[in-house]
Amino acid sequence: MKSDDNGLLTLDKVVKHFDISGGLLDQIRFENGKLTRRRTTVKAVNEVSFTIAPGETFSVVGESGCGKSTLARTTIGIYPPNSGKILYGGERIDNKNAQQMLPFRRKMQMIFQDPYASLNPRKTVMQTLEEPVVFHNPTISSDQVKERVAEVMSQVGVDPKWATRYPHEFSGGQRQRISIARALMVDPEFIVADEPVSALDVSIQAQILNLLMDAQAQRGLTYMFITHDLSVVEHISTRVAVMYLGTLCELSPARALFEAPRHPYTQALLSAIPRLGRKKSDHIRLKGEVPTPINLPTGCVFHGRCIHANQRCVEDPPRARTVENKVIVACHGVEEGRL
Amino acid sequence: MVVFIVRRLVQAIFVMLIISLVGFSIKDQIGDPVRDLVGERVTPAERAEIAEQMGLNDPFFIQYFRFVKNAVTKGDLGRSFLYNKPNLEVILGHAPATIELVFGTALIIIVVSLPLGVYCALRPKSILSRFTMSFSTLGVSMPVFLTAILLIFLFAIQWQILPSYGRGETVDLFGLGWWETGMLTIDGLMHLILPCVSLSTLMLPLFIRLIRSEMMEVLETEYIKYAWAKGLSPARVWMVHAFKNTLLPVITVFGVQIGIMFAFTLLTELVFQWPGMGFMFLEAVHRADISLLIAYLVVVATIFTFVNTIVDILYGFINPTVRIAGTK
Amino acid sequence: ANAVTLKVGLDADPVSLDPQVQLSGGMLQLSHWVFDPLVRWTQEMTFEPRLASRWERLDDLTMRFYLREGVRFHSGNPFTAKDVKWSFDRMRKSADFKGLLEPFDGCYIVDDYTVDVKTKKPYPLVLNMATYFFAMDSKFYTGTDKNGQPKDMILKIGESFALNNASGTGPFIVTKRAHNVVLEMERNKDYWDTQSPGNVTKFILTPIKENATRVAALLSGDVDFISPVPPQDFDRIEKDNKLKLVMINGGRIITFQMNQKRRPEFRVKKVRQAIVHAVNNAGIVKKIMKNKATLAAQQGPKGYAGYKESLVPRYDLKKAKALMKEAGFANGFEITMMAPNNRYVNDAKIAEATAQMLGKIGIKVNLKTMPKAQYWNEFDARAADMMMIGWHSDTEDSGNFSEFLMMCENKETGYGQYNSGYCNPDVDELVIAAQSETDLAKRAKILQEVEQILYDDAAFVPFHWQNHAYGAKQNLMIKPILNSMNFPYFGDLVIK
Amino acid sequence: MSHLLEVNNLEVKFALRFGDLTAINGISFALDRGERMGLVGESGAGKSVTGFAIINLISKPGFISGGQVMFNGRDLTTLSNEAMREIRGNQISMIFQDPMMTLNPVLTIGTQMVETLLAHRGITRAEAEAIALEKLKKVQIPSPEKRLAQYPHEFSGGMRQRIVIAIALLTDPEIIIADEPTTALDVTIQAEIMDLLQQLCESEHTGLILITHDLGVVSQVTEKIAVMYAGKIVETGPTDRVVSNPRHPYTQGLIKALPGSLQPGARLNQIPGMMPTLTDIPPGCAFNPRCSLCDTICREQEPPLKAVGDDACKVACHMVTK
Amino acid sequence: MRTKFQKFKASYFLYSFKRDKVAIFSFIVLTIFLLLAVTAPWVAPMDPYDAVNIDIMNSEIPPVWMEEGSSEFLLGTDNQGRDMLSTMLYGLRTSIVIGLGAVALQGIIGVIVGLFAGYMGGKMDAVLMRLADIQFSFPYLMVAILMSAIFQVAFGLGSFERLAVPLLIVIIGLSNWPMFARTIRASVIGEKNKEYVEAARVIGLPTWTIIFRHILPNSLTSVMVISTIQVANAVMSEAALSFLGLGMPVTRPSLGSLIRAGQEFFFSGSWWITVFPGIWLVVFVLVINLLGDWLRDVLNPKLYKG
Ligand SMILES: Nc1ncnc2c1ncn2[C@@H]1O[C@H](COP(=O)(O)OP(=O)(O)OP(=O)(O)O)[C@@H](O)[C@H]1O
Ligand SMILES: Nc1ncnc2c1ncn2[C@@H]1O[C@H](COP(=O)(O)OP(=O)(O)OP(=O)(O)O)[C@@H](O)[C@H]1O
Ligand SMILES: [Mg+2]
Ligand SMILES: [Mg+2]
Repeated sequence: MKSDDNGLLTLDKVVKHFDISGGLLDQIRFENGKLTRRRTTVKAVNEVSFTIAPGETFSVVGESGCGKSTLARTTIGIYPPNSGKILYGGERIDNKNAQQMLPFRRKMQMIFQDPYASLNPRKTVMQTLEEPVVFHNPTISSDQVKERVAEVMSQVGVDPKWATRYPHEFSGGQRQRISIARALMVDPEFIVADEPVSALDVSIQAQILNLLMDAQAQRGLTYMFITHDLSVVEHISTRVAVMYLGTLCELSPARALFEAPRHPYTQALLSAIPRLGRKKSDHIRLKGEVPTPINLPTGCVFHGRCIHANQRCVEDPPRARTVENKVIVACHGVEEGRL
Repeated sequence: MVVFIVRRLVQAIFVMLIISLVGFSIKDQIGDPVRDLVGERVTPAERAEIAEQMGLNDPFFIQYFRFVKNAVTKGDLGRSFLYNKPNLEVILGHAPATIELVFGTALIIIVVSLPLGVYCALRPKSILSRFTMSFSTLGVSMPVFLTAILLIFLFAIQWQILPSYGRGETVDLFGLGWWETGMLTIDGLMHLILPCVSLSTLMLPLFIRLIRSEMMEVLETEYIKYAWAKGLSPARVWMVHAFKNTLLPVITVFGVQIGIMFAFTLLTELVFQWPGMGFMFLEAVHRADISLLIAYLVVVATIFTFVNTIVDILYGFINPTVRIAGTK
Repeated sequence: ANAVTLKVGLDADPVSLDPQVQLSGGMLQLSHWVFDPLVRWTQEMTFEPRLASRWERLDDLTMRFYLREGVRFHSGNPFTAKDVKWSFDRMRKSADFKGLLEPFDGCYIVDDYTVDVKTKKPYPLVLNMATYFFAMDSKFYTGTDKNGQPKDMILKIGESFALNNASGTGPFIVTKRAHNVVLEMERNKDYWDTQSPGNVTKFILTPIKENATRVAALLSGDVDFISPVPPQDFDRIEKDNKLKLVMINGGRIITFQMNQKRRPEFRVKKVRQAIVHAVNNAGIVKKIMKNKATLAAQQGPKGYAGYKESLVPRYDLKKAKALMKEAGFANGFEITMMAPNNRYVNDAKIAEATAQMLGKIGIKVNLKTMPKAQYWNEFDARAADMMMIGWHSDTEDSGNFSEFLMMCENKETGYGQYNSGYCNPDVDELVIAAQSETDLAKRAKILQEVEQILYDDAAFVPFHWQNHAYGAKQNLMIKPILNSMNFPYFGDLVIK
Repeated sequence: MSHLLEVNNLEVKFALRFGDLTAINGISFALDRGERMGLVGESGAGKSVTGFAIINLISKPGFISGGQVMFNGRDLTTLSNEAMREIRGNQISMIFQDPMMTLNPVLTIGTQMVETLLAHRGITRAEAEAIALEKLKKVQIPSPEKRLAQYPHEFSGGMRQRIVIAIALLTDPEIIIADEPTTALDVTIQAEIMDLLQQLCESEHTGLILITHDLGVVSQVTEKIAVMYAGKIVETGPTDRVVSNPRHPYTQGLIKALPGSLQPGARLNQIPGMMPTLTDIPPGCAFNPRCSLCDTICREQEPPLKAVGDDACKVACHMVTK
Repeated sequence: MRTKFQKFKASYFLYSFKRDKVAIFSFIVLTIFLLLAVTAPWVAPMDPYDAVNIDIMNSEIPPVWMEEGSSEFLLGTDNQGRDMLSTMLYGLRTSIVIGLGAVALQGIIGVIVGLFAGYMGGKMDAVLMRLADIQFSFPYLMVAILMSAIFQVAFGLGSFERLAVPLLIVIIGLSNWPMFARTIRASVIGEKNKEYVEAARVIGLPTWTIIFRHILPNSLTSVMVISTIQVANAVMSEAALSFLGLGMPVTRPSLGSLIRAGQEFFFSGSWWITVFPGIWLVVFVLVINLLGDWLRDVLNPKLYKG
């Protein structure tokens, strides 16, 4: 993976676990007549590696709770990874302190899912938008700031006259535009968008997606796009990573993935997309229930629900391999040629 | 469950150590217990001797260590200067009075606040609800001691229908020998009325409000709407679906409020000359009975841990989603 | 006889059942109910024979007491001279009584019903002291208790036999005691004093600390008798036709002392005089004490040897201001003042009023009141410039006041133990002279001279002598059983 | 005129601080026995309110201000509360959006199932439990016997939604109203639940009103569809027809806005602007400010919902002619 | 534009305010109370703290409408001869100062502790909250009694009268802070996971800025609501402490110590010494509570639990 030197952003075996066991006293359990100390960790992201090339739209899909948001937050540096490396432009950023991170903060930005929670309700649009600029350019004059705010606002399609309004005066779609404007304020290169359209209606969703695509075209942005909506993924991505229980199952160029999904989970996922006019219930039925990321299954994390699973899948975790032109799959079945 | 209780115990011990340490560190500030033991004629030299005998002159840490050692090894919390008995015995002797007071008050609170609170939530616009709510605001705004004085004035002095002070006739409960109860005699019960009522005036409004607002909130939830959509009768929706969920926060608050109630028994006990622990505490402060004070603080900490544990267990009973072993 | 129950509400209950463990009003009250002294005070301040049926002075140093025969203790043991001597000897071991018994040489058994009490020097107050000689049941208190401690041990803290068990000859037998909660007693059926009209068969004492609650208890009929009655409630009780209020003059003087060591200003006599002139103690008696206290200008009340008729209160604000000016403090100064808030009747209120009165002559007072448990510590430390102290002479004699309050403080002799800051060698000399003066007239003269000096010197700020106030239901014949020592003799109480 | 359910000119208002707000503005549709109908539209269009209005259970400041809901020949809007209780959960069941919120957290699912039966059938507890078990099996809950004694939090979201469906089926209702039953669930689970619902309705011959904003879901499950916009139905007809040949500009916009229908990477067809808040709906056609075909008549006159062409399709648009 | 928003906000506030007669009434009464407290030295007939004005001979004069009343003393005098009306005005002033001061202190401690516990989480949170629990599970009155016993001795006598007000503020403030800490913590935990906070972190803003500029303003609503309730509580606490003899010195009475002092005279017929300050206090606390209720409804109906 390291070889991909022209990558903008590289994740190398990134692991993120959350310790939710609380204080020492909460960890103590009484088992078999013995007091034992047990830590409970949520294994949200497990050894995920990939490289995002400049200018691409890299999507991450997967079911709820599979670690998409955690991956996004780890990438952008909100959570420090437990292990693994994150490189931006060839420079390692996961071990930098807040001060050293500052230059990267200007290059990497994030857009969030919930248009209602992602803006500070007590700040006007102006205050929200000028904060990143002023913070990163302390010397800038206030006129320049205003100018820049107005410029970005009109770019995202919000009337600059509304700068003095508070978020609650805007609709969800407008708020999402303002969120995007905030991310664009520092003129970043790379934007992580965590389900930016999931909370919006179809008609608004189209507006926002268009806006994101326009911005990309104008500024040459690179996106890491998180979503569970596969039709959106299909529409905007260049490459897609499919996650299941914190593990990467498949990483392929979008077209390849939608045309010929390789991993059994990807296949199931794609077959379940409700599409206009598709009448019959011809989707692949998965068995069993989704396991919790607290007690990860042994072997392949998907084996419990996979109809193709065999003994090897139960015991041995599959490794991600490139199977053909840029298609990376982590599945014994694919590797063995069973599928 | 076992772990839960063990954890609580560890916490309690921790709290007690801190509290007794605090107690010891302030002991010299409260006053000189020797002064209270002797007449005014006794010379300073003799007082010094008595203090020496009592071990009051030892360094702070030696005294503290001795206290902790005795407490741990013998369950001995020292000896009260004022009552001239082991502290634990003194406290246990006063505990029934306070417990019965708190119990009586809690009973009043439960019996009155549940129906009223629920009613106010279901019929927020009715006259009775409005009246209850206004009255309850007045209740919270009235200092306990003022209520108590008024009650005494009206019921004991003007109308002379209820006794004004003390516990009245008490009998030995179950032949335990140390629990003198006033709850089994008519006279004892009569004596309970005024103190309990005055104590409850403070908490009652709070609970009526709490129950009301919780119930109203619960009534807005999806699952209540769903219950209606299932075609259940109002009685079932209100009493089974809504009420049980209302109880959860109420129980937690109840646990906290019991603690606060203890603080207010102090005032009530003072006004009604109720021979309970609060009264004893004040007496101990005024008479500089430091030993008893520290023991009292330790015991109170224990009681709180106990009450909170019970409340938590109870909470777990009603709320299936709470694993008792987990964090709150 | 019919069962007659007496319910009494007092501000505190006795700390112990051991009459010798503490010298305090409460303990002495109990002693009079459960035990009997050799002699006791009457209302007229004369001596009444109790266990001693008569007495005679044998010489300057010896007094002989003839004891009553046929008296039995509650335990059934007969009362003899041995018990008197035993009790006397035990009392000398008590920290509280030790000082009081200092002048005595010892108690000697003459025969089963006769004892001689000897003093070291000629001592004029033997009979006064005999009111403290309560007889304890020597046999009952001999041996060791279940904890292996000697039963006669006097213990201030810790379990002693005498703490919880009592056997005296008195009119009441203790049946139940829960300290600070209740003390129950029953009539001693075999009480020796068959002359006593008392008809109370059951006597229940509840301590009710809060003044208002205590009064409320009487008003609501929950108790039959209360003491003390706070002055503000006198009216109400008097007006209530089911109740009555009885006042008895008492001998406790209430004063403020001015600390000359802390405040140079107080060393100026004119300043002290100004203060005394500024304090309207008549107003305090009238308003705060509701006229139920005796206005004072000296230490000992009327009837005491040192009482001097001519010493009258001198409230005069104008003069006070003039004195301040003369002393060079026209602009006043600031002082601290402390008083207890649960020791004397209306102590805190008196202090507050005083502080305000001093304010009028430019002395700004920082007042702090506190419970007595803290107050005595502060007093020992002489922590404020003016401190309140009340004193009741336990020998019912004038000299005692000066010895404790006005003589120069001396750690060794113990004189001036409660003097916070006045010292006049002339006074010391005179008081000591009075101690060994057996010529009572001469002695009175000396003591009056002392009062005069103190008066002229404005050595302290006098207020009043506290009265004892009792409230009771109409059917309680309490008047005859009360006295200025505040020992209600409930054994003799008649309830109609 | 023997529809199972017939909604005529239904109007729902909310009494708010600043006056009444009309959430549903005269909608009409009908549902036959065993028919599955979809109600789609943007958020706030009034879909849920319509659902609740049918069982006369609109939350507080809301009330039905006009129209009828005829069910089996009775007008539900005029029924007393008691009479209505007989119908709710019995003849008409409802499935709510969020399976995490609809089950009471402090009661076992057994209790919550049995009580529904006991409220409507004069049967014993044991009989009720037997029926509950049967229905749990039907929705494919494994080992249902054990499950009855468990609390909702012990189930995953998908299972909870299945339990809610089981509860809806308990009394063999004639109509199930499902208000966004899968929005909170993952695609794989959503597909299963939808399958299940469709099968059950088919096998029991139960009517279904499926409320959703996902055209894809509707097109798979329902036979008939009604598109709502700002409290009104703007287009209705057989699902196939509406999906394949939408006539109302709004429906067209909705379908075109779906990313799946286009070449990847191409600009999506967006409907400009957003749905007006119900307090200030523009005069004339509510959609006019966003409509590319808009004409003066659209700004002045409200278009009626009228049949277009041969079939059962109805459209409310001045610009759609035959 | 900004003023427009303010107008909107004001109008919303005003709107619900105007509709609520109780709120209007309470507000007016509270304003009067506050005005009286501020202007006490000018409106009070006499200065009850100045010894020159007090004469023991004037004690216990009944209110003017009673037989023995004197026109000099409208509401009568107390047992020291102070004019009741003036004393109540000054007492109110003292009570208000203590109430506001104590709440300010509680608020500062509670908010800081709550912010840190909530934002930092983990060990810091556990330790701070355990501390709050200990304090909370301990009857505050007891804490206050112990603390005032210590303070009174520690600071010596001369300064007590001067220090009494700050002392009481500290005592009540210290014994009641967990209320704030808990509320703030709960609200911070709610806020900190909101995405706008993460957005601030992505920008790179320092923790301090995030806590104080972003989270705190959004948690202040809850603070406002409990503040009113706590002011009422603090006034009552002070009264309770005074009732136990641990409050303001007798020469500078607060409402609580006035009631306490008057209580003894209640049964003896001088009812006005306790009844007037009693009504005064109850009305004052009542209007605060009523306003608090109103504020709670307006700002957030789901606040205030335990
Ligand atoms: N701060 C946290 N502390 C503890 N556990 C967490 C935390 N954040 C996420 N998790 C857990 O990590 C797992 C992955 O969560 P994540 O939010 O990354 O999922 P997701 O794929 O974004 O899901 P969704 O589609 O619902 O947004 C979940 O089980 C979640 O409970
Ligand atoms: N309780 C209420 N109080 C006031 N207005 C309400 C209430 N409930 C609904 N409304 C109004 O009714 C309108 C329709 O709401 P409804 O819930 O039916 O929308 P919906 O189509 O179901 O949207 P969603 O897809 O978000 O569920 C909304 O615009 C809303 O403003
Ligand atoms: Mg997510
Ligand atoms: Mg809806």
